[in-house]
Amino acid sequence: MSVIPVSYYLALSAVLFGLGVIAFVFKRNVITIFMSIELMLNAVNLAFVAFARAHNQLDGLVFVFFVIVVAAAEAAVGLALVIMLAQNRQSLSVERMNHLKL
Amino acid sequence: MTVPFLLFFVCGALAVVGAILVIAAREPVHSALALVLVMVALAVLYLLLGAPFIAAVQIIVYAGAIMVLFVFVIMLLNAGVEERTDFSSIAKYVGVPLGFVLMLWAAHWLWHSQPAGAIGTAATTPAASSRELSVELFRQYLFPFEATSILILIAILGALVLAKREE
Amino acid sequence: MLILDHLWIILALPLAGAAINGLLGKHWPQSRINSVAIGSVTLAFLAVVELVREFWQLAPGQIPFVGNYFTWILAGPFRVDFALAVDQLTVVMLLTVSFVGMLIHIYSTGYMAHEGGYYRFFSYLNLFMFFMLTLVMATNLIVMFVGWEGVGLCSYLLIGFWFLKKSAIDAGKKAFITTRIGDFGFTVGVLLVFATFQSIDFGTIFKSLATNPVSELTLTAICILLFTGAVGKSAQVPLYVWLPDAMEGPTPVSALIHAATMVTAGVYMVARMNPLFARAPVAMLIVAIVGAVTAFYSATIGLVQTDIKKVLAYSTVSQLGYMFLACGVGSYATGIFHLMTHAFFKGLLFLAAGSVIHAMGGEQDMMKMGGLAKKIPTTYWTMLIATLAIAGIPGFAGFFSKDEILEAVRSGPNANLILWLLGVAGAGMTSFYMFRLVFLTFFGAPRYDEHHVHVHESPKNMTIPLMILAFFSIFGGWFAAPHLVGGADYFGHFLEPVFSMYAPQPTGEQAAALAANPPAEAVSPALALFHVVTGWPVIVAVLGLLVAWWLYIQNPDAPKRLAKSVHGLYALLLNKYYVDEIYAALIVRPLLWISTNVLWHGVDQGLIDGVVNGSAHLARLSGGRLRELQSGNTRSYAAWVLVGVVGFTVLLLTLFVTGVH
Amino acid sequence: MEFISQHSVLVASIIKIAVLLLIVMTALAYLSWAERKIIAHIQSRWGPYYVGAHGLLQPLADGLKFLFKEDLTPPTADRLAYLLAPFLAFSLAVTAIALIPFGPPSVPFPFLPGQQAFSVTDLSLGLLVVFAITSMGVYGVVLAGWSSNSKYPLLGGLRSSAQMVSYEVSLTMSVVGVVLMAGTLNFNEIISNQRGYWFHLIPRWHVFPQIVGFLCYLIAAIAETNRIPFDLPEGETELVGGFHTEYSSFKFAMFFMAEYGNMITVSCLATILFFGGWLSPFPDRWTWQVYLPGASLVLLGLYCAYDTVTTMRGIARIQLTVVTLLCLGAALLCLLPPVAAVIQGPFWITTKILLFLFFYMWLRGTLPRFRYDQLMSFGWKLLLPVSLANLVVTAAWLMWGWMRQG
Repeated sequence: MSVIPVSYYLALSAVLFGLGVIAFVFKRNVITIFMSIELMLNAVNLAFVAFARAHNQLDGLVFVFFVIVVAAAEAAVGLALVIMLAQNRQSLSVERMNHLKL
Repeated sequence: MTVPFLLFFVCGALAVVGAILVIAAREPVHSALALVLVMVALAVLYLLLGAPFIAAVQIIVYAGAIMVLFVFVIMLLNAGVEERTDFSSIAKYVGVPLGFVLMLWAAHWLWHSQPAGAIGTAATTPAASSRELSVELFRQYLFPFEATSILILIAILGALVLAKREE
Repeated sequence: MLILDHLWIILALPLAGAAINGLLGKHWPQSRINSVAIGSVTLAFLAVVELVREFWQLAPGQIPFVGNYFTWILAGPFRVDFALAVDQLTVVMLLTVSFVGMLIHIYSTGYMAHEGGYYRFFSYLNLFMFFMLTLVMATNLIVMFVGWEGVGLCSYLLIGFWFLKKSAIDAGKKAFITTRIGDFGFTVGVLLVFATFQSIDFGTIFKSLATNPVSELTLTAICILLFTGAVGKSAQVPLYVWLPDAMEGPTPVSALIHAATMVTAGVYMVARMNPLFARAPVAMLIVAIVGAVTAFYSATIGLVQTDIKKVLAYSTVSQLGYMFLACGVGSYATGIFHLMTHAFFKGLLFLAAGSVIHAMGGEQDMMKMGGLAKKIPTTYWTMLIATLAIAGIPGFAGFFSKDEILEAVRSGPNANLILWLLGVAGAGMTSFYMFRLVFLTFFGAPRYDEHHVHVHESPKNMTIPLMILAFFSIFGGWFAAPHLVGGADYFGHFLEPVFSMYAPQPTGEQAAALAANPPAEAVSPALALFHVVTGWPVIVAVLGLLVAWWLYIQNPDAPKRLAKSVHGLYALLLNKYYVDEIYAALIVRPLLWISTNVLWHGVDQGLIDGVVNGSAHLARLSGGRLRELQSGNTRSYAAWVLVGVVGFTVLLLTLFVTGVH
Repeated sequence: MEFISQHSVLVASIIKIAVLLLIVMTALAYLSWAERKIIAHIQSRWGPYYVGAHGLLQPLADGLKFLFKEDLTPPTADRLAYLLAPFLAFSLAVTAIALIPFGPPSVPFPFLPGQQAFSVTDLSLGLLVVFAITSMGVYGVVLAGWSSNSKYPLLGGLRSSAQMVSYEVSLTMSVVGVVLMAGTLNFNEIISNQRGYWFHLIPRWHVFPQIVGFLCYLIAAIAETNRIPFDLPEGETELVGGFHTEYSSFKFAMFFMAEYGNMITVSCLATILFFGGWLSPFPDRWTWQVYLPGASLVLLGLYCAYDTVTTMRGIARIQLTVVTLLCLGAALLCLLPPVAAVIQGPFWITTKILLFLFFYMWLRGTLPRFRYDQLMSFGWKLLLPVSLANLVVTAAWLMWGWMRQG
């Protein structure tokens, strides 16, 4: 049985993370930006699992578990916020939400 | 080219394509679907890495619940094609290129790295059984576990409070 | 062993009383406040009595009996346990403090009956009891310091009790600040003690002292510093100025705090630290000198004061001087003995004076009194007894203690003729001005308007304490009588362990001195008694009495003529040697000037405000610039975050890249 | 040949998948027939009758119709999602069934050593994986609703997604009790945990200790499959056809089949988790039960024969004769001892599943529909708490047992 080096998984996770970052910067829709965060989280999870496997330890998996839980919580609250936003101003584009600026 | 390698490259490619689609798609729903694709591909990779439990959880929670929630919200607000405004030149001329730099560089660096103490991902090592995982979770990580449960509870309440229309 | 195992009870009771009255008592009827206040103190007194009973049963090895409750501070080698200890000295102090305190509480219920802030007063009093007991029972310097400062605080609060009177507030501040000066020395002393012995626990210090000797210089420094605190607290020269002004407070306060207990804290402290002082002869000498000078000096001031309480105040200062004198010549037991008797008769004097003032409807000037003996007999008799006691007329408490002190100064191990002369002179003056007070107040023709002021005897709850104290002013010293006639010295013998346990081995010349004048050879008691009764102290006391009698009874207009004839001296004494003015000129005004012109206008307004405003200005300026960055566009923020991330990644990789590859 | 022996896993899986797919498709087709028949008889109608005897050929006809009808797509629809939805729904529904063991793992696959006959895959996390697949099933509905780009489907999609997500929670929760008792997620182990009998008579099925969990599961499962009384997503009276309003011809058929597939899946789960899967309800000492499959087939055949003789006319009579012969032949086959021994497991599990399916249709024939707010409050305020309570009680009970053992 041949062995897939850890570095492959790590590289893949790096690529996914980078794409997540790009999405975060590039997209305008609040919801999509949320999704890009989820994407980054997933990339990190992949790295976690890969390391867990590489070191034959379960801690990595446990951390993935926690990350997923946190992601769920984040999605719940975040999406509720998004709904409020959409109700208060009729746009989901972050570029329209520049009211912080004086 | 053995089966694991094949699976790895196929799923990896699927994941990357999905991620790119997340960016490229103009319909939020399409982005969501692409993200689901990424997640499923990652689940397969987890299986490949001998973490079936995590894979299942990934599908159930991430793809099956969180993303459904996303799609649900998108439908609820029926968010159409996003408008391509460009008010932020920084994001355009600095952010995106930097993102690319980060991605490529990190990927390249990691590809050539051989993390200390890592022994490849030999399929010979047994898959982590859910029993071991749960033992780990409820013995060593009991407190964090409880803490996350509290976190979830708080999140639920917060979501309720936010979504609730005040009469 | 009910109390011994629970020493904290003695502290808890008054504290509880203070808390209850202070927090809840605002709208309570006086009866309830009384029951709480007096109840707590009385219980404390009973606890002390029980404590003494149990204390008798202790084996010598168990003394001092330490009850350790919790570790209060623990920082490296610096460890402070909240621990209480009981030994003979503590027992004496406890009995005195709690007993006199109880009586004065009872007295106050009558004296303060018509005053506002009733609950406040008793809450303060209880609090004072708490701190005083803490001070007495403390087993290390820090806990002692807590009590030390606590009683200071209470004194401040009570002097300024009538906080609508400017003079009262000023007096309070004066007392507080003056004692602070001393306390500063005390604090430094404590630090020096810790630096020297790596501990602030009495037992530990003394033991290490006995085993490995410390350089005498250090010890002298420590002792002098600690003594500075005592000087401040016990109103010795030059820091005595606050005590006369402290008479602004209610009379029971003057009696309890500024006569009987608090001001003696300094004496107690010196006695408590006797092993240190015993090894620092220079410091001892300073203590003795300060004591003697104070005794004499304040007596002179007392001669001409006309305010009844002022006279008592100065007499207090002078009596404290005697105590220090005793400590200074190394007979601590005598000092403590005098402390106890003084607590009795001086407390009595103040209470009686309070009774007089009460009767006169608030009048304090003796020149406006006279001939009160018939109208307020109880007060008169008790006051007379107290006067006899303080004057040192044989048979009364003061006689025994004062006589022992002077005897120690004359023929003790480190006797000193000059100090003895000062002491004797002071004794004479004491008796003079005390009888002057009595004669002016109770004899002769009334000098007040009898139509407006209708004199009346005080109520029972005021007179009964008077009588009790009077009893003790007579017999409080009697168990020292045998010693006078060459018999056993019960009191000194009782206290001896405290002062001999860690005493230094007598060096050569001390031994020689001891050999030179051996303990009073056993003469026949009658002869000894005769010696004593015809000793100088008694003689001068009687002399003072006679002079006072001649001046104020025989020919009352003599004093004025005298005052005219030696006008300069008279004015000098009347104005207390202008010390307050001198202090004001030398210290207060310069201080005010500096703080106004340099600290306030210069540092505060110029520097600090400048810095603050400047920084605020800078912040606004830079904020205005930085605001350009804040486009309010989330994507830009994200981009900036990304810049940071990439920067850090580069940094980390360039730093640790070798470690990973 | 040695290729086969090398990749026995692959070969066996392929064969099993093929067979299973065949069976399932047929089952789906005839389930629709069965449903129509049963509803009809409940409502005292005949139901499909003319296409083949007792309308036995009706499914075929429907299939043909679906195939040849015009497949029209709304012009405003979102192509990709519109196409993806039905495939997603159908494939997921069918895939889940691949994890169900239809017989004891002890029965070997013919000619291929070390392979099971009755389950395509025997995963250690079988239950979890099934849930994973079913949880993905939501997307079919949601996408269909959204991509049609019209009001009713959108509303239907919203409703069903909310409904399915909410009830999925209590579905999972109600099952955890059983998982705790069995201490495993593997189907076969769960089933074998239910071996044995109380008083040598009552089988040790999980229903009896987990009755609450079972009821919760039943209700949640019905909601999960969008069946009456929880079929609001396609509530005709309010939403025309719900999420699949815009769908026609074969795509619609796929949704249709997906629904039945989900029904089968949940029935399988119910059977396995609560009713001892392929275990027989009778004590082993009753050896005659070996012949029950054959006997039942014989009875069926005899009924068909009777029916043929008495009521059928013309072509229908021929068709029914064929059916009769098939039944009797199958009966003969099943009565052969080796076959009979092998057939036990499949027979029992199939029977139980069919009973559940009948229950579904029965419900549909009898119950009215919930109102939407009722549905939600019921799911969140009653079902979830009850199932959670059940979980807690079970855990406490087990703990107590362990502690008593020390």
